[in-house]
Amino acid sequence: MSQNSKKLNMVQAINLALKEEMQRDSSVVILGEDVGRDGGVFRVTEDLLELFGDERVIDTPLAESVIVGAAIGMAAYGLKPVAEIQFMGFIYPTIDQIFSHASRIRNRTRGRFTCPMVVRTPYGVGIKAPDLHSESTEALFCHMPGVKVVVPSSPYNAKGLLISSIRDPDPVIFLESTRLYRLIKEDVPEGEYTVPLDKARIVQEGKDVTVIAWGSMLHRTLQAVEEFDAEVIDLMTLSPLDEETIFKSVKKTGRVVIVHEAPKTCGFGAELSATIAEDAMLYLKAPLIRVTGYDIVMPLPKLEDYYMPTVERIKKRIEEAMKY
Amino acid sequence: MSQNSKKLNMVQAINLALKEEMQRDSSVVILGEDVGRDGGVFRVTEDLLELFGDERVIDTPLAESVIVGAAIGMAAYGLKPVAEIQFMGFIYPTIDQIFSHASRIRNRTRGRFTCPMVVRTPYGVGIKAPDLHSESTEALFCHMPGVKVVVPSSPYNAKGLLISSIRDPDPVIFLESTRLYRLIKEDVPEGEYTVPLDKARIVQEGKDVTVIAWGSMLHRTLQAVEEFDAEVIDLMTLSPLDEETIFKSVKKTGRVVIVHEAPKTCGFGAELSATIAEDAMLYLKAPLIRVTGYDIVMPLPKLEDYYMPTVERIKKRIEEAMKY
Amino acid sequence: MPERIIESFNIKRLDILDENGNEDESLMPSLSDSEIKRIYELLILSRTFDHHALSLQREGRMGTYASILGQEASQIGSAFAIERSDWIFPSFREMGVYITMGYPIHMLFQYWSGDERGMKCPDDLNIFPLCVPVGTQVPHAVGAAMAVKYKKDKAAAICYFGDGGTSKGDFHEGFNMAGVFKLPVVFICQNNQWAISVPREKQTASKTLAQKAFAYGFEGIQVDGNDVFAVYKATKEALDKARDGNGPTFIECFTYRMSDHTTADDATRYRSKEEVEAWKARDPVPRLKLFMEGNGLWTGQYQKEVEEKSRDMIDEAVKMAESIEPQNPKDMFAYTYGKLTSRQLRQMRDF
Amino acid sequence: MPERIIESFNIKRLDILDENGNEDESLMPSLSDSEIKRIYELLILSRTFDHHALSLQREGRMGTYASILGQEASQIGSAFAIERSDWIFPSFREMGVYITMGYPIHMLFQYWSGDERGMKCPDDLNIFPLCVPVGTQVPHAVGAAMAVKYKKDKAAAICYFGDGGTSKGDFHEGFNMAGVFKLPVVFICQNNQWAISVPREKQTASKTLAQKAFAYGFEGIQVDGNDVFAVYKATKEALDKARDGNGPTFIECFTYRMSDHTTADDATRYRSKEEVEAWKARDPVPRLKLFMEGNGLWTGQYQKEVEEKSRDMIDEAVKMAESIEPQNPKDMFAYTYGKLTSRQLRQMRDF
Ligand SMILES: Cc1ncc(C[n+]2csc(CCOP(=O)(O)OP(=O)(O)O)c2C)c(N)n1
Ligand SMILES: Cc1ncc(C[n+]2csc(CCOP(=O)(O)OP(=O)(O)O)c2C)c(N)n1
Ligand SMILES: [Mg+2]
Ligand SMILES: [Mg+2]
Repeated sequence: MSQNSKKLNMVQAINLALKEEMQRDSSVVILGEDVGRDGGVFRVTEDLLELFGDERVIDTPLAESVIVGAAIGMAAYGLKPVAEIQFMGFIYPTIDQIFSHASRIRNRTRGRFTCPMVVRTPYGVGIKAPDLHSESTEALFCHMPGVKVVVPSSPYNAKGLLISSIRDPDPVIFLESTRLYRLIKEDVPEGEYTVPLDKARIVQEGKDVTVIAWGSMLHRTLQAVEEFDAEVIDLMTLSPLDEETIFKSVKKTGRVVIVHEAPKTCGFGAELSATIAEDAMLYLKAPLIRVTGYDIVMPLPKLEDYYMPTVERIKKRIEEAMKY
Repeated sequence: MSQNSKKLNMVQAINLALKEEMQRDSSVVILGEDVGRDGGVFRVTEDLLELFGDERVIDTPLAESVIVGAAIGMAAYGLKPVAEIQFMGFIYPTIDQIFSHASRIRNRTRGRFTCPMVVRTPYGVGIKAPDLHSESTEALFCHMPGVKVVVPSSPYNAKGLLISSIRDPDPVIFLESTRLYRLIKEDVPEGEYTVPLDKARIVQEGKDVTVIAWGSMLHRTLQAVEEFDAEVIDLMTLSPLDEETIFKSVKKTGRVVIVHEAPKTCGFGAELSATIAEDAMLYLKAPLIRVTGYDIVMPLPKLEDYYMPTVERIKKRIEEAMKY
Repeated sequence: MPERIIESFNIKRLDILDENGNEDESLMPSLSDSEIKRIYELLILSRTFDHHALSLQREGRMGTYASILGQEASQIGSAFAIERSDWIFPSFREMGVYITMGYPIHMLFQYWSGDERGMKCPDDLNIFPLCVPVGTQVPHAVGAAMAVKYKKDKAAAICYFGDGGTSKGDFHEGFNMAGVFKLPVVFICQNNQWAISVPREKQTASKTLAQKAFAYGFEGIQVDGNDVFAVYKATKEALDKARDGNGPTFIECFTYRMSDHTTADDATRYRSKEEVEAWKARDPVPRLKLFMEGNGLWTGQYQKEVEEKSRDMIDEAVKMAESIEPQNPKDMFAYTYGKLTSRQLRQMRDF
Repeated sequence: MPERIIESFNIKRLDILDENGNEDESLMPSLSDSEIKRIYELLILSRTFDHHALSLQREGRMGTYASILGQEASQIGSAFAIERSDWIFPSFREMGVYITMGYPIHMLFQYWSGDERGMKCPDDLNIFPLCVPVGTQVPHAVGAAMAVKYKKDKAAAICYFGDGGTSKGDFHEGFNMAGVFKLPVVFICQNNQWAISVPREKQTASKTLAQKAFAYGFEGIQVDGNDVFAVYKATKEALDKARDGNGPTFIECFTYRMSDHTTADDATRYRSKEEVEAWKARDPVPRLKLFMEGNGLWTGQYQKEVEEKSRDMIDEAVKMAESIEPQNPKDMFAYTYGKLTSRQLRQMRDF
């Protein structure tokens, strides 16, 4: 780990991770819409074109399926592509390539060809944007064996997780909360450090209730738990899941509240509840509670604040758990 | 309900539903690859081209996204398209159209445009077929508000559910188990009858344990429960979920085993467990158990029997539940 | 059996009205004086709308907005050829089309302010809502055209998208299906030279976009997209051809996006002032003005009246939009399905 | 400024060897006698493989299989031009390509019997596994070509697909990207006239498939796909062009699927005997035989030897395939990720 660190926001931290990995390893290349000259619509890839040239920072045509599909071919050939999908709402046309190929090429060829690729995409409610600019459908990708799903919650872990993702031998979906991009600054060391892809993080210890969150919801959760003796877990990597950290906490607290932005039905909270209900049921004192988006089409900005779990809603449900 | 009934397998029952609905309502049209002249690769649409002509039974180019995308346009215009995707493994390129449009057009236009469309597709392990011919990713669609997900388990309910799906004002993903297509024959009445899209079915009553399944897994489940006093629920419609029937059963038995073919993580079983663990926890005597496919890429035929929940595996897990 | 030529194509370009307001008489579409004035008034109205929308966004009274500045001739010229029984499938940058068709302007402001009620198209029009995911509206237009054909309706579908949209898989699949079934659909590409920061020549290596139609067995044509007569003529002919059962047409309107991509964009990061300046000379509005002046259809007084009327209409629409009662949060649930699910009913108790 | 032509195209067709074994000398590629014999032997070997595969399937010793009968010239002719350093992206019907490249034949049987180990490509070859979802391999080839270009390797990517594959969005997006970046990739479409039951003319309304390349700014050519010389020549030139940095080429091999779509299909449901009969006359194998005979490269004795050797090789491969130790069920887990997850480790305890 390096000596110097700077206060960076998440955009800057991710940019730094990309820059350092590209300096370290010439097989790392970036591709996507507007990632070059424009530096990305959120400026995450700013300056990288100037530093690394247009064969490594590739402005592609407007075509998501071939962005990911070409990344698969590049990865199999020996590069480490980092593809950007401009918003998570535009990742759907790539699902065929991700599910049919990226996740399977290792298995299909018994390891002869692999897919060390990262697909970065901004996710979630956050910038008062139109239709399909606020998606949070991480659960879809968690259902697909062969893919990993990573959601940083702070500039520090964003950098470390992205470096791990780039070096990972398998495809990683890397979700960046638009709400967090410029919300918080944090000390981020220069130089390489990694945050492992199979460990959740205890953000705060507590005895009465375990609250599990990731990405932008972590911050609302931290506000909501102020009046409780709550243990807060930031998953960071959703798939593969760090069950151990969860079980340990559940055994201690006996109460669980899960918070996510996606609609409730079949959100990743379902998997967490089910895992706990199957393997740690006997430690539970209270029902497993999910605080989530509603089972509706994500509304446009005028109503979006009603859609997302608010600090109030989270608090109320924690109180409910505490009644047992 | 009509007087006559015939012993039909599921292929024939679905064919009959299509035929009758097309006779009844000229706005019902079929489109897909090889649905016309060839009668569908599973012969589900056999004879319909001859009966209804090529403007209603449309052999399309090989292009899944536009099959579903065009169906959306047809539905908005006032038709009731039934699109066929040849195998569930080829539904992935349509996810963009389904998630971005079919599921949202009603909301986006406050009901001015709607999408009364059915997407039929064969799913699951069953015919010793290559890569991507055995998918069971129903959970993905259950996470998407605005879409309904239906999985028949017998010729009788296949016909009734399909008729309901065609008449439903919203998009329905209709999953047909390849394993069941010709496995069982059953009395299927001629003439119209419907099976509602919001009701699960108690296949057998029991006191000790609730076993929940759908589609092809229902049949393995029924074999597995022979030695138990088990209540077996066939969900039939996964989304929207009939929670009431489940809760009622859970309150009675206090034990739950869920069986599905898809990989465990984020399968639909997760939602069922989570729902029960949140709203019926206090009635539970045992952990919530899921018997599922493994978290791996579905293997090719030589190993596929090891992948799927077997009668033995289901039994063993029921026994486990019974220990509490 | 040597190497031989088995198929040949020519790609055509249509220009009628030049930058000085001079028209090619042999090509002029038949438009009455009052129709030409109506077109001019729609150009001004749309530009006024655009201007106000940009201001409102800057004042924080509206969300991100995609300007149509410079593309008015492509939009109004084409939309002016559409019948009310036709079905329209826009992308997200067709405010001029909505306005030409008579879509309530206050609803456009309402939509851009983040209220979905603005996209509840009036019953006597068939305009699909703004399509955010680029290119995905192409299959919808194709499907509607299939329905038109099956129902033997006298109508056509018309589909709008940008140069960037031509790169998407759905463009291809939709075009191909339109060709195979010879569907009554007209595809209009506003080639405004940019897809956010990606210039046209990096979007595709083909010399024109129009030529892409030949890959699907139907005709493509490039028109001067800043020439309202050329756009109108090409669209009118294509729609007539479609309604007559003679299949699809692809029209590439060669135009320019004078503004930033959206209010969230800064185009100076990726394109030169000189380029923008050069296109200013090709502005679609002054050339129609010059034409009209030359033909005795334009005076300074007329201009003042048109501008005033436009401003009034837009002011009125903004006022209406801003005085609409806010949505009840419960409305979020109401249009997910035809009927609320039991889960939703429980979730709604939060409100 | 009238309506004017701004771009023109000609689509070419290449034929060298006719049905009677007569060649167009001016077009003949430079191939030594022994190379021509090698090609002939690969045709026979591939046909023998195909024949055995169909029998094994019928006997229940193998799963569903997609026959290559009739398409051998397209496959062997093109593959014969490929270097071992090139990267190959097949669809699911390229057994002739695998065999030409020297892929272990027993592994092909192993794969078609439902054992994924058959797709573990040997380290000295770069053939991607069979691609089941139609058209989705096109982007992979494009990505590999981007990597080739970035690494400045002297190699090309070559991508196979069928006439049906040209309808898919991924075909379009991949072709477009190949054109934009002028990538070292050769696209080979085996237009075998059918996509299961859908005939070529219902797949797309364009007169040729070759012409689709012009939509992406590069060259397309149609060749007689039953003429091994024409296919070889076009592929060789395209690969050389690619390796020299002169961008992509699209080759439409005009051929015919003589068998059912797969062993699960019954082609008599949708196509006429007459059509199939007519194509028999165009079989790629006899015409090469006639050519060789005319040039003193073929005798009855030679034929016998080639056939025997092929049969022996295939018999041997089948024996090998069938004597391979079955996979351990635990192997299902081994290649999901580089490392087993803790969940998987627990799940593996079932075995
Ligand atoms: C599928 C998809 N990918 C990315 C975006 C983000 N985006 C919005 S507009 C745009 C560029 C569109 O360019 P073009 O089609 O030329 O239309 P224009 O903006 O010029 O009108 C992009 C990349 C999107 N909306 N949809
Ligand atoms: C995306 C997708 N849709 C459908 C299928 C089922 N299917 C397998 S082969 C085939 C036809 C392919 O036709 P073509 O591309 O001409 O290749 P050919 O079979 O003639 O070699 C179809 C529809 C598939 N494999 N992938
Ligand atoms: Mg543009
Ligand atoms: Mg074919």
